[in-house]
Amino acid sequence: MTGGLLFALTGVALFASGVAGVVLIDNLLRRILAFNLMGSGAFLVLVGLAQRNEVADPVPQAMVLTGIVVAVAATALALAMTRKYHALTGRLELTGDDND
Amino acid sequence: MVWLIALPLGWASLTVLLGPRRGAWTAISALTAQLWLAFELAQTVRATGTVRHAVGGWGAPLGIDLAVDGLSAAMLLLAQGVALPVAIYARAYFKVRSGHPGGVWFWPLLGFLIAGLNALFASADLFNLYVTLELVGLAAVALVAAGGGAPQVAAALRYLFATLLGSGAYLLGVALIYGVYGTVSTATLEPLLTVEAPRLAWIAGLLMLSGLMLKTALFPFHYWLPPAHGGAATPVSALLSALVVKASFYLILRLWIGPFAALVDRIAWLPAVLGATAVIWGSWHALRAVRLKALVAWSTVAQIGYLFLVFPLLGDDRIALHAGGMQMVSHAFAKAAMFTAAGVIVHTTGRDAVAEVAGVASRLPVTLFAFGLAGMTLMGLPPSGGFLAKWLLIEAALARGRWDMVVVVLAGGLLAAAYTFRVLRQAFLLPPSGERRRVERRPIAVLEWTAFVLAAASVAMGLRGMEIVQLLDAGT
Amino acid sequence: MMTFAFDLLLALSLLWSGWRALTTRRLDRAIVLFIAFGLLMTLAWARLAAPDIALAEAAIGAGLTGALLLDAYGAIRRRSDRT
Amino acid sequence: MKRLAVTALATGFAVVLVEAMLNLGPAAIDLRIPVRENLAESGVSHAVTAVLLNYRGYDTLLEVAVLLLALVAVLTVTDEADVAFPHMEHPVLQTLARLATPLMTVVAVYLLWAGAFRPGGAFQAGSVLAAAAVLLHLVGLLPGWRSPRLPLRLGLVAGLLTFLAVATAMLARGALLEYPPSMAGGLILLIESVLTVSLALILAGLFLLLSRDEGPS
Repeated sequence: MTGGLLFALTGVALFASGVAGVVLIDNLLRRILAFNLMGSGAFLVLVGLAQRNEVADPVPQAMVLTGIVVAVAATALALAMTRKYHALTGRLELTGDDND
Repeated sequence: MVWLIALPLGWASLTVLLGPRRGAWTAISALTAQLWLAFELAQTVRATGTVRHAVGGWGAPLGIDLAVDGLSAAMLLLAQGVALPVAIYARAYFKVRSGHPGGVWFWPLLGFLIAGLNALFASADLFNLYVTLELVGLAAVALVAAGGGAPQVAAALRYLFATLLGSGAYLLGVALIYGVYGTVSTATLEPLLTVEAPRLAWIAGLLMLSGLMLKTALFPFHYWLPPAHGGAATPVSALLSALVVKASFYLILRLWIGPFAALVDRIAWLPAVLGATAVIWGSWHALRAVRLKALVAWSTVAQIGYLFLVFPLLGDDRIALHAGGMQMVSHAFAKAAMFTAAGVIVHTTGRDAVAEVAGVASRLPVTLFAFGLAGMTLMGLPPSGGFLAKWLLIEAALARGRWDMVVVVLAGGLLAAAYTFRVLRQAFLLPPSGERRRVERRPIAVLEWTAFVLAAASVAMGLRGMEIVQLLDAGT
Repeated sequence: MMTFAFDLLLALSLLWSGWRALTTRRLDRAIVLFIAFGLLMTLAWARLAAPDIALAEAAIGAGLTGALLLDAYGAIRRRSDRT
Repeated sequence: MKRLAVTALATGFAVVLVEAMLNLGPAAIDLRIPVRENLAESGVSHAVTAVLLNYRGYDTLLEVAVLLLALVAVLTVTDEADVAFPHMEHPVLQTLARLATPLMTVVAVYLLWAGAFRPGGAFQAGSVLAAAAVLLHLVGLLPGWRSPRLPLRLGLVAGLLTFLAVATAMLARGALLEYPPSMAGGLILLIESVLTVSLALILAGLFLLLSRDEGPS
């Protein structure tokens, strides 16, 4: 097995645990962590799988750079809303009753 | 075509520069220009077929290609056509509510949303589509959160995690596709993705499609939609229900008939079953909703269901595709009209409740007329666009002997009639409660008439159905 | 062989730190673990011959995201303490 | 119950995916070849920068829009909050931060310049500058942001507007973002320089806006 493929497989595991985390975890801060794990997993798959023959490929590398920036943008927005929610309600978990 | 993307990016930045609560006229004039551009583009596509643009001059697979065929052109026209009246509505809406926190940065957020939508409809590159999806998703979430209260922020958080989960699945799918084929250009991929594709390509397809279904709020992924669409400021609700969910549906359809066509045949029943369930489940909740805007939001869940009925019916005769296109267009106008009309009623009565509608017909005849016209489209009464959409859907179902789907379409129409009349009955037949009169505010003509224009457009789509069908067929 | 053993170790530490960041009981520890995860990701990018991503991951993925998370955690704890 | 189901699903999904990955043949298309062949015309000699700002520059344009959008979104959400007071005023740390800032600025300029032919570029340079600003804030030398005023807003949008202006100016003779090979290097450097400033402001802004929402503590 090559290093590229190994990291791609690691990425799959990270993505799966990230998704499970986003679905299962109620604490919003931790859910943001899970989202970031999920993103990192997808990035590792993108570069690792493309480089499974151990030759660097600049195209997925550039895509991941774009992806990292998008992820931090999403994280910042998520944190801003989490902080606002905590300021308004004093809670860090979404409850069922704000559903209509 | 390029200007449809560059222009909104430009005015979005410009309105950031102008500062808080400013930029309404910049946005409205730019949107007018965009509507004209989209119209010109649709004419070109109808006359000469698909319009392509190789960004950077490289061409796929090295560069990113834009491609606008009939379906894309129709969506672009739809996006500008809904956005312009909603923008005019929003200017008046936030002017009366000068303290509304959603109005502070509304214009730049709107600009980025429209830029993202237009870029999405024009793109022919899977990774580029991911970036546009994020642009649309984050802008939509921010618009919901801008409402400021705890329910809005909670709804926006729910929406954010749903949309991030959806685009995350989509991104992993793109990563796998790049791993398997070494390209993300849809045109390059189409001949490569055959029935003999490796298993990884199938998984990629499933991941991308299910991520997008989550973003489209297909049952059972609809949980985030009613609070987000029902709780946001009215212009935002209208944009989200009319355009944002359509964007991810458009992408599903695009991938389904494009690169993944060879892979998805065997699973076409699945989205249709979920769609049928959504029609019933959404309508049922709309019938029982207490808040007026929640009723309209649940109706969106139901109407999205119709869209997914087309998948097992897609074929060479293209009737199902026409049905899907018509349903997207007519529902977009009808739902924008319904939300904007509901917004007028909420503004005038001061309360967001179905029961408060009692007796407002005499005060707000235009608005109620708009609400009724929009309801007509949702029910599928002739000559509205919704009628044509449902007619085409039934025709496609009958051509394949799918009586079960005919039943779903008809039942959905009846349920839509039931929840629309639930509102109209209150408005026309019941006397207003005395206590309410005190909070009543004067109706604003701009708000009423923009709602009416949107509703009229949703009906007119039925009268101009031939042109739309021709446009959908262009460039194939 | 040596490099593959190193890669394997790195992959395992990535999985472990990621997993612990989601499951550890205390939130502050979870965030610190997440920052450690980001630094390990930097190493992984270096191993994947992607120095550009390694730089961005260190600065944005671990650095800025970590700072944002810690700051949010601090603000939330202070607010909870006040009330 | 839900926990068990989700965990089982996620594990099953990972297993299927890993199995499929292990049985994967070579890719049909290898973009490394065209990337290399066109490098001479791209205006830069570092392949990742060529992809990021030339071949797939359109992605980057939209990505800058996402960042600016995120900043506006954060502004929207944290509206009407108080300005955060510096957390600590430790003289030693302040001196260290004062020393670190020019150093980080030099690093950022180097990264920006290096991006043309080796790892580096606007995003890395911008984030180093942003990190410097965050550091100054943490030691109490830089206050959190109020609603940004015009000069600051100009700095925030300059990157996207410059990028957009260059991209659309190219329409006069060809496609969006189609740089003439002779000018490509210069145009990319221009875009990257303005982007560095704007990205630094946006990334720092994300932090400085968020850290203000708590009032006096």
